[in-house]
Amino acid sequence: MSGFDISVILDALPFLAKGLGLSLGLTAIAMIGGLALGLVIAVVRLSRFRVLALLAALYVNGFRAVPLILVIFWFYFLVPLLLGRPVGALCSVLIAFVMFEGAYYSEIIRAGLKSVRPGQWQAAQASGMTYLQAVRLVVLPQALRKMAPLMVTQGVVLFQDTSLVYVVSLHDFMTSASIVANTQNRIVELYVFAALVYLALCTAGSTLAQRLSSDRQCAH
Amino acid sequence: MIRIEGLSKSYGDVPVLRNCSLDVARGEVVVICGPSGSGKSTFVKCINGIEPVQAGRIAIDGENLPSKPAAAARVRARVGMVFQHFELYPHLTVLENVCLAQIHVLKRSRDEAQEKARSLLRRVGLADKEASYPAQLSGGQQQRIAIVRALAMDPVAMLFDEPTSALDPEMIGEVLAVMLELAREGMTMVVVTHEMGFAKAAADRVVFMDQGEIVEVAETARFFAEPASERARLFLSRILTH
Amino acid sequence: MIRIEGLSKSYGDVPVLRNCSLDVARGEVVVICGPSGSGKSTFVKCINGIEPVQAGRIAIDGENLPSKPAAAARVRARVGMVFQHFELYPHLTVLENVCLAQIHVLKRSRDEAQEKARSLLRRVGLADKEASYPAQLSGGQQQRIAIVRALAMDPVAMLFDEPTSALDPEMIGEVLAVMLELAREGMTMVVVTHEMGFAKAAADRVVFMDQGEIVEVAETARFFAEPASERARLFLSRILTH
Amino acid sequence: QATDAVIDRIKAKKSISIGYREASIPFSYIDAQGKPTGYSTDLCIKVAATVKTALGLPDLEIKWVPVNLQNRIPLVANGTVDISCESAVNTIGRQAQVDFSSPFFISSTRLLVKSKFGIAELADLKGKSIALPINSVPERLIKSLVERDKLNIRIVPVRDNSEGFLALSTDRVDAFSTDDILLFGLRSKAPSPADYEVVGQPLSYDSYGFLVQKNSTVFLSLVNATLARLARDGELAKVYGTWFEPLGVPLSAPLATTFQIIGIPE
Amino acid sequence: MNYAWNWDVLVQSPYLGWLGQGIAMTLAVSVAAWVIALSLGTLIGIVHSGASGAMRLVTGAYINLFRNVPLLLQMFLWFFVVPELLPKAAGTWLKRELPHPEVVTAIVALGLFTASRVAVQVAAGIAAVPRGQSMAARASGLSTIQAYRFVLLPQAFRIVIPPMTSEFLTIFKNSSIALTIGVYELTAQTQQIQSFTYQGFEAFTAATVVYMTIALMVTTLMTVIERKVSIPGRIARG
Ligand SMILES: Nc1ncnc2c1ncn2[C@@H]1O[C@H](COP(=O)(O)OP(=O)(O)OP(=O)(O)O)[C@@H](O)[C@H]1O
Ligand SMILES: Nc1ncnc2c1ncn2[C@@H]1O[C@H](COP(=O)(O)OP(=O)(O)OP(=O)(O)O)[C@@H](O)[C@H]1O
Ligand SMILES: [Mg+2]
Ligand SMILES: [Mg+2]
Repeated sequence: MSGFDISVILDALPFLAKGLGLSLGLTAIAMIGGLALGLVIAVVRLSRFRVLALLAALYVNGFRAVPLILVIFWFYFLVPLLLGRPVGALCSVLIAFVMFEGAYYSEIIRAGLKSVRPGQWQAAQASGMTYLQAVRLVVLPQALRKMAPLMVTQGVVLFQDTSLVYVVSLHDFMTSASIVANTQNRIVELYVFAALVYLALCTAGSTLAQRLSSDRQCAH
Repeated sequence: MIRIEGLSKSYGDVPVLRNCSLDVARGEVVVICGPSGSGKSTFVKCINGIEPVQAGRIAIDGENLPSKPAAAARVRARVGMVFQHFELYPHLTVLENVCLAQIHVLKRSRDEAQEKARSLLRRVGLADKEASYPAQLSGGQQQRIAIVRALAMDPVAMLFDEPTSALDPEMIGEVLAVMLELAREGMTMVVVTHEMGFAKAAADRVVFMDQGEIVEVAETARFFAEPASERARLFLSRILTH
Repeated sequence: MIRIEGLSKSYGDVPVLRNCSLDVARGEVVVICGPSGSGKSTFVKCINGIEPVQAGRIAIDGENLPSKPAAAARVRARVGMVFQHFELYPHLTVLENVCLAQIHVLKRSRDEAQEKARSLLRRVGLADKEASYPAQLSGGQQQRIAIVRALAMDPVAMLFDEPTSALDPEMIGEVLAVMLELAREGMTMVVVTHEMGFAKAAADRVVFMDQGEIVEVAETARFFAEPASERARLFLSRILTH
Repeated sequence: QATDAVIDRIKAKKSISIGYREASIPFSYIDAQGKPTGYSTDLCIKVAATVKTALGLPDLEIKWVPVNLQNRIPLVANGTVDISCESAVNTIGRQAQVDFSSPFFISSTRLLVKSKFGIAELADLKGKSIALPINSVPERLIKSLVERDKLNIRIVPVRDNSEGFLALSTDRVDAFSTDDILLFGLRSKAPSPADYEVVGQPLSYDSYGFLVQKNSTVFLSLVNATLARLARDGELAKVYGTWFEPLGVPLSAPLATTFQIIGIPE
Repeated sequence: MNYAWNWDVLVQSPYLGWLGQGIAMTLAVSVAAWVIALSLGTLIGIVHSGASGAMRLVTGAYINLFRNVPLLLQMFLWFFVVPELLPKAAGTWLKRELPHPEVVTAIVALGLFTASRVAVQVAAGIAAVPRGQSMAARASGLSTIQAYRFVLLPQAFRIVIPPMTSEFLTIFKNSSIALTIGVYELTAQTQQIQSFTYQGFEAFTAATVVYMTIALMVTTLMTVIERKVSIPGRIARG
């Protein structure tokens, strides 16, 4: 291992920053989309409509069974084949991430909704609220507070998972690092640097999650 | 006022209520008692349709409780309910707790709802707590707010499910006082409770339940003096001796 | 028997116990009462060293409670403790619950422990439940088992922290009956409770606590007839009127 | 004029999608500004020019699509990419899914070793180990040679070329084998190029072609016509020179012959 | 569009064999890594839940470090960087003498990574046992170790089964990342089949079916365990 060469990293910084931007952007969009989708799935799963609930459960368990890398493959290769026209890499990856994260977020949300005591549902119902009103006004606001730490944790996992978009040749942070590593033949420097960046960002995320969960404990 | 006919309900194959019937007249106060697991909570929950029933009919103020959820919600808003564990919404202030259903179910304006809330809070002596969160209040204060929250909906009747059994002994008195006042003002009330003192002071009739059945319905004085059923006698002896 | 001198404790900067002292003689029954949050639970937990204290001394049967955890465990095993929520081990059967500490702390053989357990279970009328799991029993039954579990360690004294306040009213009686019998047999007992009936029937002295202080210690009859402190009077009036 | 799917697509979108690689140096890679560049991409820009005039589309746009070893064939097959311009070796297996243009480069599989260990041929690696790019043509080739000659060489699969070089430079393996042109590139980027050598008999002759969708004969003939014209007027050799002279890899005899063959007027 | 489906490749030699080897490797790597993850993770989780001061700092640092770097990078660092940091003899042994270094590295990396996640779950499980239980244990004179062994852990174990199920599933999925250091597990074999036959979709389908089957079996197994150890009289969590 011949001498650690910092200059390679400095030279490539703008390129790496662009990759980091994509990773963070992808994480943000997948989180927002995944949350929205997850919320719908969770509400459907807990609703009285048996068939819909079963379908939602199938969806969740299906996506949770396969590696993300396979899901990305499927969406990237199969969707254009089915649609009969090409879709961009970014677009297909976004769809894959949102669908995939939706499955995970729905589980977090479902657990959060279930963790609200049945008495709260009953109190809301007793005052004449409909199912959706009870969810929106009473149960969800409480559940969200409980779920916040888990959601942030899942966000951290998601951020790490964006490194898998290398399979569709998008330049996320990890891929950018390995491109520089390959063109400059400076693999150790760049991977160690990448690990440090991930460590810093994810630790920040995890700390936030811990802060959120201890805030919650103090509140009661 | 409240008419219940042949109510039956089971969880899975376990029957919880068997053919229960009860009429409550306008302004009447009925206390329900009975051993744990006898179905008291389930019975009051069925009365305003929170729990679906398998057989039987419930009519509130002459109006049948519909089986469709949306329509049932409308009827339900007319019956106030107070729970054992208060079930205030922990993420909302006292004022918001009292206004929430007024605004979203009765479609009152925010100002109207707040005015109503403030006047009721004053009545139970908690006007200064409107900005507090439930967790900042004692159990007795929380339960009084829960009563206010139900009253704010201008209910035609009130249901209570063991409103004092989760309270510290020193706080039971303040909640019972509010309930007694309500009874005196002529509110129609159905109260599940073990507080025999309250029953004696406020109830017109006592209903004794056991194993999902209404075993006995009697005038209050009669019930305590000479309960008709053996089971009620045994229950009273256990509960009154210590 | 139990001698507590100048006990003080705080959580962070919040003082919970301030300079509390109390002597309990062998065979004496002491009831502790007081408003919620006054430090009663903390006080009894300190007595057998579950909660560390910041100042003060505790001696059990002439032996100082050591500050080292391992040594404290030995002393602790000599004082039985019964909790408000029973705290039976849910994953063990009744018999295993009663035998666990006998085997692992007192190093009794399994047979010896089981024999002891069975004879005590018989005394509280639960001999037929030894193979059941706690969740299969009623609250009253669970609390009686919790008492048996503590008694199986042959304690020199028993501490109770609101042993009946989590029970349904009909089950309170059966637990109080067991406690009364223990008192009659001469067990040294410290009982935190709101059951004034029990206090009147069994207590030699009553301790009244408020805001972390022992406000009053009095003979039982005196305490109920004419409490010395204003705070105790107010407390009694609230708790006895409904 | 007959039409095909690729032509229809180009006409409809008024753009041509060209696949490129991130780090296939010097064929197809991204420069410091993140723009695709290289020998293959230069050639494809000329193909695009031909398409522009042939179809009469003055405002034809080029859309660059990144591809990699795993996805380039499916992407061409499913139409995301109209032409993949990088360094794909023409094999019969691949021809089942895609069509290949005329060859524009020829490489052979050879070995990169540390000079001081004196390894000259594959057979010298007996009892030693070799790194091979995972799922590549060289990997298959060396594996079959090792099996055929019972060579007792341990194979260490690596994900890409720089990892192969890393394995060699940290003495995890005694040789790294892939297309010689890539080996020259790795060596030139090494901290001390003199420590490394590209050695051994060529173990294969692999011709590189552009990938296009199957049965798009009109489009394919436009591509090949472009290459033929470039070969005829000497342009092809000039483009080759700009990319390969700096690496110290002059136009080899077999490749020169190939350029002559594809340049024969029809 | 222009894709020639050919499901036969999946049953042809040698591709069927490759799939089989891939499944076997995925199972072997995952299960071996799970053994490391479960034992180390449980240990760290217990220490983390009970300890204070320096010990808690150490376990906390472990958890944070291993959870916050992508597994992909960890594999790489273990494979290429760590041997260079060791004394020369040890590094050389790792690189040249250790049989199947890539498989061993993958197992260790995956195991240590998952251990951090298991530790978090175990600590949370112990924290979820009501506080009164540890008080009751201490009140009856049980030592800290005895309280953990007889009272806290048996209950935490039951609480932790559902999250452990998903960690166990995750380890199978994460084993696919071992392909980056040259382990021919299921996903790598799938890619190899694709690069030989260009019948990628057939291979992906096969892999997806296999992963789903594994998930189904693991879930079933854990449900059976959960039912076996469920405490009579308690309503199973829905
Ligand atoms: N959601 C449920 N699923 C299954 N069984 C239930 C459910 N809720 C209540 N039960 C059962 O129905 C019976 C009646 O319960 P209910 O809560 O109405 O009794 P209760 O008289 O209110 O008792 P308590 O005094 O303890 O509140 C009990 O045996 C209980 O176990
Ligand atoms: N772990 C803790 N951390 C911080 N404060 C605590 C803790 N446990 C108890 N306290 C506080 O200490 C005070 C005394 O509590 P304690 O439980 O001893 O009261 P109590 O008299 O038993 O009340 P109750 O009748 O409600 O059981 C309360 O104000 C309580 O909020
Ligand atoms: Mg009830
Ligand atoms: Mg207490």
